[in-house]
Amino acid sequence: MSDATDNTILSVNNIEVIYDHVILVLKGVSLTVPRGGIVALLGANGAGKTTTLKAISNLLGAERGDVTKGSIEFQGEEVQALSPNDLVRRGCIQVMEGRHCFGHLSIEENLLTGAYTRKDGSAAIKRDLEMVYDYFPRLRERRQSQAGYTSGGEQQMCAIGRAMMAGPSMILLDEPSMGLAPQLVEEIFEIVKQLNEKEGVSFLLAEQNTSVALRYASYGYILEGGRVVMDGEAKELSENQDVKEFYLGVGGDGQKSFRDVKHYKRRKRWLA
Amino acid sequence: MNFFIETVLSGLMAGVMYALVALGFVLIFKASGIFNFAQGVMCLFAALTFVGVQEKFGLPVWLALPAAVGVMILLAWLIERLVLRHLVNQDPIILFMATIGLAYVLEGLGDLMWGSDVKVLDIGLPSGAFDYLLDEFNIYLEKLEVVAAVIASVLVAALAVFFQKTRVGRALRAVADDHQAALSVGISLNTIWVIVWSVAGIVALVAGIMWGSKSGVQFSLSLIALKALPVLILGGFTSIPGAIIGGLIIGVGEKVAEVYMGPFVGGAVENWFAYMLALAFLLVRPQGLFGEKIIERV
Amino acid sequence: MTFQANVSDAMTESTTAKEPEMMLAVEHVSLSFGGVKAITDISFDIHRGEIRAIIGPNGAGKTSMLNVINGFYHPQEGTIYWQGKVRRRMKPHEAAKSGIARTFQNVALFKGMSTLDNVMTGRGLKMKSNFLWQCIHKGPALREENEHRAKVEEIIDFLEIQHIRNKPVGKLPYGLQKRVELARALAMEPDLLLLDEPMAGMNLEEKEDMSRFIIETNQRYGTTIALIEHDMGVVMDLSDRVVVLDYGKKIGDGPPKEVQANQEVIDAYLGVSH
Amino acid sequence: MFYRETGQFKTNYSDDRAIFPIAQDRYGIMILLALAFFVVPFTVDDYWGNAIFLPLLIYALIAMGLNVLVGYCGQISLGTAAFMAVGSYASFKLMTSFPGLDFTVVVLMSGLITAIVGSLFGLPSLRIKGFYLAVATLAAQFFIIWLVNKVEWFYNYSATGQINAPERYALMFPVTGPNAPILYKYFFCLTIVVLAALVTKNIVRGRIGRQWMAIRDMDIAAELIGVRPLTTKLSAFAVSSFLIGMGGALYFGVWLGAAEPTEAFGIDQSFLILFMIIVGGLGTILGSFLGAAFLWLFPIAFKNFMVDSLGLSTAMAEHLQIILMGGLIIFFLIVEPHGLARLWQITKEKLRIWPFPH
Amino acid sequence: ADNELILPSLDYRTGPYAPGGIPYANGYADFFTMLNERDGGINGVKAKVVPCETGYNTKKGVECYEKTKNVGSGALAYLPLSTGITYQLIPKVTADKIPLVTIGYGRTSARNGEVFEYVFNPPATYWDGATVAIKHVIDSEGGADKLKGKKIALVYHNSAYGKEPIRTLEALAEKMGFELTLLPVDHPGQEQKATWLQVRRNRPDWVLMWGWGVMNQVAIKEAASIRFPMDKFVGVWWSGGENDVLPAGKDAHGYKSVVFTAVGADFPAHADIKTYVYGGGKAVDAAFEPRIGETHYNRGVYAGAVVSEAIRKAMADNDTKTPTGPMMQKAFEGLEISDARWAELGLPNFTGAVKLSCADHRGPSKIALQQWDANAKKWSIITDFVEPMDDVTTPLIKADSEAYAKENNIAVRDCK
Ligand SMILES: Nc1ncnc2c1ncn2[C@@H]1O[C@H](COP(=O)(O)OP(=O)(O)OP(=O)(O)O)[C@@H](O)[C@H]1O
Ligand SMILES: Nc1ncnc2c1ncn2[C@@H]1O[C@H](COP(=O)(O)OP(=O)(O)OP(=O)(O)O)[C@@H](O)[C@H]1O
Ligand SMILES: [Mg+2]
Ligand SMILES: [Mg+2]
Repeated sequence: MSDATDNTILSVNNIEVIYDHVILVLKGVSLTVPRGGIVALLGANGAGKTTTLKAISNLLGAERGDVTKGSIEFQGEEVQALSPNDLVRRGCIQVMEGRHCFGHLSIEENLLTGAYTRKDGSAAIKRDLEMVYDYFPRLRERRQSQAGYTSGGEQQMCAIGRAMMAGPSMILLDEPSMGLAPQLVEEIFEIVKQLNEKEGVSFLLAEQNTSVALRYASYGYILEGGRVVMDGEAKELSENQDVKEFYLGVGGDGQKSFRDVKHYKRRKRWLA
Repeated sequence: MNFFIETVLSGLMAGVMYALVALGFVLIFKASGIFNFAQGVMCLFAALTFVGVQEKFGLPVWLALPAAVGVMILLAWLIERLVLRHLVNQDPIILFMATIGLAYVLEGLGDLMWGSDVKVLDIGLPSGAFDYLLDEFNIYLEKLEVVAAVIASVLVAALAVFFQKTRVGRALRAVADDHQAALSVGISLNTIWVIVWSVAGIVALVAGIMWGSKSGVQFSLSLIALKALPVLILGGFTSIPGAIIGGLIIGVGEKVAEVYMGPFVGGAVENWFAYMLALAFLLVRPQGLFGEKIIERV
Repeated sequence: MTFQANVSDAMTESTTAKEPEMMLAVEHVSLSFGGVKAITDISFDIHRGEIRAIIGPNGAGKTSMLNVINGFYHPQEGTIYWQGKVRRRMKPHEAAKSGIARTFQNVALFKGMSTLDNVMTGRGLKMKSNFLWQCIHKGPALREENEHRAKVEEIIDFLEIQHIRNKPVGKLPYGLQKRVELARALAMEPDLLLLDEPMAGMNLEEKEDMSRFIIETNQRYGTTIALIEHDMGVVMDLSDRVVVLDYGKKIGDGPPKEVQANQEVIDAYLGVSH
Repeated sequence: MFYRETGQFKTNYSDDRAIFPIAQDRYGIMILLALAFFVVPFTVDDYWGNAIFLPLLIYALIAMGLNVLVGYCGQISLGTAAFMAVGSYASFKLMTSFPGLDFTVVVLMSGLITAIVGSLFGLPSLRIKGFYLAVATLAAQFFIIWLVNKVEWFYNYSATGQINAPERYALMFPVTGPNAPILYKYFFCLTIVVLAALVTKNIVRGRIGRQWMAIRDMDIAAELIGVRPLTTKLSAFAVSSFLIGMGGALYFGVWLGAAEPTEAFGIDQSFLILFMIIVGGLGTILGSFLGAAFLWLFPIAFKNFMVDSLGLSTAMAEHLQIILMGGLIIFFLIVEPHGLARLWQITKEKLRIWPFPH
Repeated sequence: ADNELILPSLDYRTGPYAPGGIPYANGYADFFTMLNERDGGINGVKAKVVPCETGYNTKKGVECYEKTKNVGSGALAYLPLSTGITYQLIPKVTADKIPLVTIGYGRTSARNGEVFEYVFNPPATYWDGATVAIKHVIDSEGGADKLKGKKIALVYHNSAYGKEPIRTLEALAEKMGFELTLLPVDHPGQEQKATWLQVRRNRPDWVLMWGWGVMNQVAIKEAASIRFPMDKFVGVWWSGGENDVLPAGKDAHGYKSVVFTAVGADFPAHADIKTYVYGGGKAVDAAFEPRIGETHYNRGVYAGAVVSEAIRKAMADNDTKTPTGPMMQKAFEGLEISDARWAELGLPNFTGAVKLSCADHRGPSKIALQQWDANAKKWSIITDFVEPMDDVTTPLIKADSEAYAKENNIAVRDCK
């Protein structure tokens, strides 16, 4: 393994994704995640964030999507040649957008499926289960409930907890904060930070809550219309004027009240 | 009274035979959400293979059995490779349709390989009634069906434990809920499917052998699936114990109906009665007696 | 924009009136599922013409509350007053008919249909032409179809989803799906609009847009809105009054400022930073 | 390139909602109809008429009926054959009880009677869903067939329960019975099928159709926005059974001429029709036709090819045909899970942007 | 060859009834192949059996009919091998003027040639089978008067085919005072517990069976299980194939069925078939050789012989090598195969004489009983070939055919 791959855990090179053989969605996206880094993927609805993440974890096949160009390497291995479960075994797991809990399984069973690929014994799994419950006490209360009947937020916690159970080295998080109460959003990111710092887990997160995401991430990519239109250190990005306007709120400091927003055509769009 | 007991008893036994077939359906549905139309044909195919290798290659029974099991596993592997793998995450009805295609292929293949004639299947399972019961108590109970009942109970117990208690069992249920999410947590659908379809194939072989001992092995064997369907909805698509309990209820219900109601309305009521009975239960519990509740939440 | 003109006339009057008119009130409502108590003895009301926010931590019972309001769940205890009268236990479609529309937390669009058809479905209650005319698709049926199409196009314009008019909604990005959902609810011209996390999964810009749509709906057409949202900025800016739930109990009710300052609410929900 | 809609603008909603908004499609269908009405009838012989076109049309009609229920309203039914039987027996009773009745009226009334029976059996759908409902509809299948097989009144007390279609006229032209010329039979069926397709299309693109689809896609949400499950589901059952009932009347009266309940309306008929709509495309009218064509014509064509051209034995040909049929079904599903109709649509899509891939 | 005798064979070698369909279809085809190979055809014209797979399915039957009727110089006779398809084809063949020959199946009342001009059903109908079965009961019980108060059950395939004998048996029950119980079994008939429980409860003295396919095997097994005496269990000829008894093994020993052809392969014709057809590698189904002489096979041979004789007659009567459908119809109406002629055909003592006429499309009928010997795995004829009770069936045939004529506006021919 070369030096370059040694400190990048994931690199995406110029990929193009087509759905249904006709719908071109990603038009050349490249990004890298350094080992032990937290990288944010930002962008408007439909920019292709989810598609990018699915391409990485090789889940596109299930949606009749195809990576037609470019390559993705996880720890120096070509992802396309691996099956999704190989990827999980190698430590790359995705939290899918829209929760996707196993509705008929109880919360606890959901969490345990997360540990499906693990081979390090039930004691370790038990320990991690307790860890997840400690992070999300709400889940402990609901552990015997069928996931399908739990509230949206509970399901979101369950999905994140499930990924944590795999003991991964890299987590792809698709909109982790969606539907979570504000203090939980902070907590989630604290968890991300802790896992990152203590266990060295790398993160790639697609997140709409830009301000929080940029606060925790070290690097960011902005996606629009299936292309990367901007990237940079998280700090730089959050100071960028355009980013401020589009993703963080007009004034740099306090944002304007939602009541007063007027609709106007934005001055500049990267790809308009 | 004696006769009533006898009717119930043979209903129970017929129910066990239905349950054997229903079990195969339940397995696949529970583990991948697929309503496997081909289950009946798989019974036929398995039994044909079992008899076929004895007839054509002169294998003894103790070799034919593992050979048939091997063929069923191979079949499961092929099905995964050629069909299921390409249909991940599709609607249930699409997968259902694919299993219909599969049923066609197996039907043609079975006939082509082993011929359409009736084949005698005799592996020395006891047949006829228990003489003792018949002589002493005038109760008629078939030996073959008692054997079937024992086998079915063992199968059910084993499979129920497997699904509820083991890691793989949990994964199977997860797959049934959401293919993509299952993939995302590292469950290999490919392996899971091969496992499930192999197990279902083996269950089909067992069912095929039991039914084949009864009626010879030939095309009609595939139609026993129709007998299993009311059992399936009554017990619930997703419940292994449901298959057997549903089987018993349907078995007793239809026999009692045929024997006690049939003569007054011209007979042959058992088929629709079984379905009506299942329907009546469904109106009270739309997911069947033991099926997992259909989740309705917004 | 003129759709709903008739309704909004009546509405403007009522909103300008001094005394707030009660649109909906729940009193001592409790709901449990087996052992799980989702809602415990909650009372609150919604005034005509206001934007009422419901907030609370995850699993507090907010969605369940909406489900109670539009008749999907039936509370074990308590009374619901609708437009001043006690409401009987009713079927969801009857609630819809009486003027309650909603969007869903987990998008519940009709995935196999195009955006246009989804929104048109929202007009179903308003369309009357009989079956035989529908069969030949001429005369009243066609006229009606075109009239409603015109209204739906207005909504589509309003929510700026023209470009996806003919796309099947199943594969739209999440944010757009939420917008289509709003469009479908608006098409019903409801008196009371229930929104369950309409802005989840949106970035700031999109949230701004969405806020604008909500406010505009409220102001222009006088539609009463009940809103569940986890983005405090949005909630505080948009709503007239906020009710806070926690573990199925009500822990706060009042204007945003007041609620924000309530210590119990801060502890249970907002956390320190807000 | 070949299939471009550039330059075709719609200036009012009615045009936009036309069945074939694109000119090329409009011309295509006109040519097809012209062929069907003016060329085919004067070239068919008995074989093409009785073995190909009649069954094709009748199966398409029945498939369309089932498609309303399964494809548009999402209620899977396996009782199709039973409803065909209701239509057939209704037409038989009408034909024999009122010998003077025009066959067109007979067909319509058979449809109506079937619609009533169908709605009745649709009632459980209010509680039972998905595959549970599918299996539960088999209760209708077995019960109805049992009934018509058992109650002698249905088959006019004949010795074996067989029914035969006597000669009847539609607007002065004989269309049933052994002596009716294939030309009349074909015209009659074609007209009914084309009209039925038109009406069905009209229904599904209007309010009722949207409500069906809403129930299909997400019944809870549909109910919450004011769709009444009872009326919506039952109307789907009624319309579906109406079409199937008419199909049944034609199936027995015009095509087969005689029927025996357990065989002509056996459960494999129900399955066959279901396969047709799934292979053809759920929720499309076109799909009903394509599916009927595929599942009826392919086996015949293949059988004829293998027996006549390759000289295989009939048994061998049949086995191979079954295998190939199954294989093709799977193949098509893999290529396009949404059926032949969608495949056709994608082809058009590709033609439109040709020569560019996307 | 431009001049061939086109003989469609609507048979089934697949599906649930294939085990019954295969031997019959082989018998029919082999007989004509044998004529072609041994004699160079009929009067020098080769016969061409055109097989078409119906799968016992009426829709496919119609397709097969339409497909084969205009092959070459036109089909000369139809043998649909299914009661359902027969009903389907009756109006069609009449319109197309091609004889429909149903040997031991089909519509019984078609015997009335005045109504069913183009349908022939020599030498025995289901009703005849039923009466001979009852005759056997009478003989075994020791006289017709002994039947009074006896119980007879009919286990039948719940379809047009299975229902055929009911009217006759009802008439007989009334006449002879026995009690008839009807026990229908639905297709395919794999599960008959309830049926046999009822047999156990009612304890009928005799059980008759009109079964087909897997139903037969299961019934025989079940009967054995409840220890019903096998020698009081009588099936129709379609329930009397080797396939029906072999799966039941020893249990089937003593089971009986009615037949109208002899059993076994000890006939010159069969020998010729072996030499010319199987020996010459001309068989449709070469693996079938050891099974030549099975009961269903012999019925196929019988059908072949009858049709070939009609062709011969049509050729002779019209002095042509290219008979047509109407000529065939005439030939059938005058067809006569005496015992001596059967011998000439290589089938001595194979079956009774055939003699059809305008009014009588069945002709004389001779039916016997065969019994299964499970140890030797062989059927053997155990009674004389006797005549059915025409006095019972004739009025029934008249009533049924007249009703048919009325319903379908058919002008009744006058055969005098
Ligand atoms: N299965 C699919 N088939 C066809 N098109 C799809 C499919 N999935 C997504 N798309 C299209 O791809 C584009 C990108 O979608 P994607 O879900 O990746 O966006 P996103 O950035 O994640 O948006 P959001 O923030 O709303 O989640 C959208 O235009 C969408 O319509
Ligand atoms: N049908 C049901 N069956 C069982 N439990 C339920 C059901 N519906 C809701 N619950 C439980 O009731 C509680 C409240 O759920 P609800 O969906 O109302 O929460 P919420 O306030 O909307 O939360 P979130 O913000 O996470 O969406 C949850 O703990 C949930 O598990
Ligand atoms: Mg996304
Ligand atoms: Mg909620």
